[in-house]
Amino acid sequence: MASVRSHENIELMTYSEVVEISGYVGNFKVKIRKKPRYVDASKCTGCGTCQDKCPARTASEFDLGLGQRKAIYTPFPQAVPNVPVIDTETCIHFTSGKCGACQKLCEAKAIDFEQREEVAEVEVGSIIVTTGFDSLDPSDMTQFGYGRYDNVITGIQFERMSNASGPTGGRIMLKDGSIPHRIAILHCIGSRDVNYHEYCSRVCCMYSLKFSHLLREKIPDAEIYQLYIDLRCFGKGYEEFYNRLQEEGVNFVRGKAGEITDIAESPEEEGKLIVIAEDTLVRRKRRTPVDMVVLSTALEPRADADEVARLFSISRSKDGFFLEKHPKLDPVATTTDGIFVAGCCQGPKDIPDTVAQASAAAARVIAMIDKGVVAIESAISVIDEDLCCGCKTCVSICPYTAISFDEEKQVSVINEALCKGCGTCAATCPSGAITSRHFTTEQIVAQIEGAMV
Amino acid sequence: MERKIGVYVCHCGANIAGTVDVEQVVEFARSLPSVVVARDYKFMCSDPGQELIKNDIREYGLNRIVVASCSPRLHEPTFRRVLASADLNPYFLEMANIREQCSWVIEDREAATEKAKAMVSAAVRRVFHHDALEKKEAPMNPCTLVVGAGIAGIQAALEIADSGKRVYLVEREPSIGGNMARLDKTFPTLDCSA
Amino acid sequence: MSFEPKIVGFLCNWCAYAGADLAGTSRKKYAPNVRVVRVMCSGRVEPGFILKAFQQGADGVLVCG
Amino acid sequence: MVSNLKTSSFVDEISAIPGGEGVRNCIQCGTCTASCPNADKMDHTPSELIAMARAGMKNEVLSSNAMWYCLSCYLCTVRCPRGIKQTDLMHALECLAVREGLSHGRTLTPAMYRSFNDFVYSLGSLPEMGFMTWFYMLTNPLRAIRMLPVAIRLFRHGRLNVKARRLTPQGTDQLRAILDKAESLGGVS
Amino acid sequence: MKQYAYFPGCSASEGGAKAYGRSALAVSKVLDIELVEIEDWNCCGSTPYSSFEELASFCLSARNLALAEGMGLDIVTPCSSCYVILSRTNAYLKQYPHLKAQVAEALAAGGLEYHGTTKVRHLLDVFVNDIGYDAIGAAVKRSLEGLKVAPYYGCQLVRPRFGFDHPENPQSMDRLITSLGGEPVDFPMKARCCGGSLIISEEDLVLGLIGKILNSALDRGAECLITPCPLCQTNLDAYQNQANKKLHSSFDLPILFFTQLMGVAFGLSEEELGLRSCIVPAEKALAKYL
Repeated sequence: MASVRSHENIELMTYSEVVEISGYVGNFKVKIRKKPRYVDASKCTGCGTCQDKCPARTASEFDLGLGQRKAIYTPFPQAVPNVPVIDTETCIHFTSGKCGACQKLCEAKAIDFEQREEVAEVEVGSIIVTTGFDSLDPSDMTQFGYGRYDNVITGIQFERMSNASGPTGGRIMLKDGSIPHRIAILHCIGSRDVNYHEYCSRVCCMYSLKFSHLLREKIPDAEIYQLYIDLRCFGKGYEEFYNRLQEEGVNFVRGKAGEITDIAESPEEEGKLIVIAEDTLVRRKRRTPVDMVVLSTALEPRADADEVARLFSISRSKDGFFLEKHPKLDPVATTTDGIFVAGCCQGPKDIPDTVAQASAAAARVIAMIDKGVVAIESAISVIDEDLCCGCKTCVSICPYTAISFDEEKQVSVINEALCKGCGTCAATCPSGAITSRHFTTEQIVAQIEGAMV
Repeated sequence: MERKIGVYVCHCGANIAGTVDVEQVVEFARSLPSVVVARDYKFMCSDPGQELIKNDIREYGLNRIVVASCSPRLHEPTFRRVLASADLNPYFLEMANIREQCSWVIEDREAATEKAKAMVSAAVRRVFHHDALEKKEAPMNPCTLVVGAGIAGIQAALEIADSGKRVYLVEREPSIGGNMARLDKTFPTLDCSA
Repeated sequence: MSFEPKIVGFLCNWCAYAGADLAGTSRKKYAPNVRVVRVMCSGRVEPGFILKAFQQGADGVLVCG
Repeated sequence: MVSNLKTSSFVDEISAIPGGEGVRNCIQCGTCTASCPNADKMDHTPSELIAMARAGMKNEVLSSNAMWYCLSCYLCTVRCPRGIKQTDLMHALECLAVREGLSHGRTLTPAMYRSFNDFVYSLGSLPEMGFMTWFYMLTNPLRAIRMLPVAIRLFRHGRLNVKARRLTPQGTDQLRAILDKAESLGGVS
Repeated sequence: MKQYAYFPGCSASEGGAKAYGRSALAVSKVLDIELVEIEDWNCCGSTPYSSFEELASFCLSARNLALAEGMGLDIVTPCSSCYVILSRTNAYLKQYPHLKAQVAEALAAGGLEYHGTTKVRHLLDVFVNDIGYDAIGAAVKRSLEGLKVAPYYGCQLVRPRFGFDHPENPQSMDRLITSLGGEPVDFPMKARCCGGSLIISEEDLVLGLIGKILNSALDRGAECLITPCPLCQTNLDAYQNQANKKLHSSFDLPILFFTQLMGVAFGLSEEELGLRSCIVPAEKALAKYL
């Protein structure tokens, strides 16, 4: 991560969003909205005093509510860039006009409450979209009690807990601060499930196994249960990892949990969470009392995937992820020339696959840059100046603003680089002056005739 | 100029031939006006398939080509290159999509074959009117935009930047790292994720 | 024999046509009655095309985009 | 133990009944069993029943008591990750068991259902009192004694009607005609 | 005034849940709903018929659906079992063409035809969605302030997904209780099975399930429980004493139909609501509001 910040060829724009794209392959114009951090990045030294002294706290999004952050914050200690932002909804200065502690205490004078949003414009030849995934929120699956039982957590929350720089300093603990001794990890929560996502999220088996291993390391006497449907350990070194865990004494139960309850039916179950599942290999319904349950939740498309897809003119597959041009032959390109996808925005995948796909996208881009030119569509519209009556209908109707009006000649003119050949102008032109090349009226009429034999 | 049309019907293994009576379609194509030659082949997009078309263009002096196979969204560029390599304008091609929109969506063999015939007939009529179009080029801007700075974005940005090209890396959150930054050790090597 | 309508469909290359391809790759089944004409945008469809389709004996015309 | 398993025909038979088609889609995750309030009482768990059906074990499946313990609470159905209508599948197995004469499980439920149906067929409506009396007569009149306190309480609170609701003669004829026709058409398939 | 084709079902018409039917009609009247009883309706067949003769069971429902279609009204039933059976028939007739053909043939033998236009609604659905919580709140004459009510949904109102509410964590009766001024008790067994008709054939088994539900509601401090299902009411009410005997418990929780509770809040009389039909007496819990 640090190498990104220091790289001379990378201009990093964090806390920023693409808002508009125009142009075409080889020549895109992109507008990027830079949200105000209220901290001048050129002055900030990253000393952290502001964060220490800020009196306003809220739940940390980055830690999925497990920890807290200040109103002026960096999401995590190793953040790049190491420049905090102010959350105006929590900040006392922004909500009531008082406080301003950070401004008073900042020696570098970097706090700037007056900072405004900026829009930058850049020109690029190609675009790689790597907007990632969301982790499914299991609140709707009330049978698992997420949100109702304190010690039912999601996989990504477990990651934060387990992370040495996370909210618990790497300690696995229950809500009351005590150490869990029996833990169940439930696979396929929201994956392989027609009620949520039909697809397999591909990473859950392995991260669930990893959790078992980390638990063993941190709580040596922990009793761990993995409730799975199928273990899909397909990657290089993955099956071996599974075998290792079997030796470490993890309990594997082949069955998906049906529900979690806190209603005890025996003294052993008092005060525990009871996971109810069928052990399908022995054909018994089984109640397993545990202290903590980890839900291995599905990876799903970002909540705003639809807007992003529209912004970049890319399609989405049935599962909602961005659609590659061809699943086997062109897995990084999209149907829009010059726009590529990589990582989990295209579908759930693990780190090795993500890195591979990102490298592939980079290679495609570098090859295009090397070639130096891009072929542009020849099948575009042309205007017969002699027939054009200058009504300007086409100018207003063109969705790509590729048509302008030549006031001198009193005729419409098409910018060949901008025209995408949609043919809307040709269909609309009242004087029949526009021809849509390769989709001429003659050709389409002939096709209709041929089709109706 | 007299139109000499060649029609090439692909089996796509059993993908098309399993549902569409390919030979019947070829027979039908031969009966269409201006069609000089019509053939079928196992995989039209394969090297021998492409050779077949090239040879016919030379031998019969074909000047319009219809390929009845998969979606033009998939292989139109492939077959356009075939025409170009046989010195024919690549726009003298029309494809009939008898796989995605015919053999894969219809179960009844007779109905599928009838639809394939109609699609070939439409393509033949259409290609008759095709004009030569010239290829155009535009300059390629050497800068790249990468949207999202998780593992994928960081990896792609670094590789492009390492090759000496400029990259704009845009991230919505205050820090780069994405979901990856949340993770502890990652399998199977259990090394740190940052 | 029951009535089998002939339908001409004008499909936009970027959405509806791609959708029809997707139906194929997903092996969905539908009636064989539609004849597809690919256009680069449903905006390309002139009223004349629709009339032409009816003139050629179509029972229905579908414009999708 | 090695058995000679013929799979396809029994699966086809189940699949032909509305709701039964799900038998092919099961991934044996056991969610149905885990969700079933009565799974403990069944000689085979709901998911095992599907596995057995797919293995062609027709006799074993249809003589199981499992489906007769189904409460039609539909928890399995809404939770099934494969969208199998497990409750309806249980009904389908019950119907097949009845058709094959294998429904004499170790539970009284088939007999109870039968007396219910007899009343509905003849009256078009269900007189609860008559139905329960008839059921105990058919099975074990002694059990009725145990039920007496409940019956007395219901009666005291005006909840046991001696007189049954009846359809009009035309309505009864119409309903009979429909049900007779349905019977002559056989099961759904 | 909103009109619906009313399908009371056997229990709520003249059976053991007569009080349900009476209170449903009384409360509907207050809310300006006209329930027009379908003439000559027949039993939906419930689970027993679906378990014996699937085709005949679909025909039983289809006759009722056809009769309602003839009235040009959507069917409303207060019974969860009727609701699920009728809904299932409607859904399956659309989904399975061969079933539709067979059912049509059978209906034709009785001179009937069903085109599939009748919608099936549960009375609770009509109250909360067509009338709305605000209008219900406005009709309250005696607020149920301070009354802790356990909303027990049972199964077939919310499952499978024909329902209008979450299949495992429904909220509509909770909100209904709130709009009557009462306090809904959130208890985990609110949508779990009471054992249904198996109370007759597998009594011991079902008493266990009843016990779990009553326990859960009482644990959360419920003073009474409401239900939208005649069978649930009978099991929890009439068999509460049996459950006490078997489980050595001392449950004493009044079990009401949700319409009865609404009626109390609307100021209707005990007589109109048939409160005396409750076997576990409800008068004590409701004394403040009667």
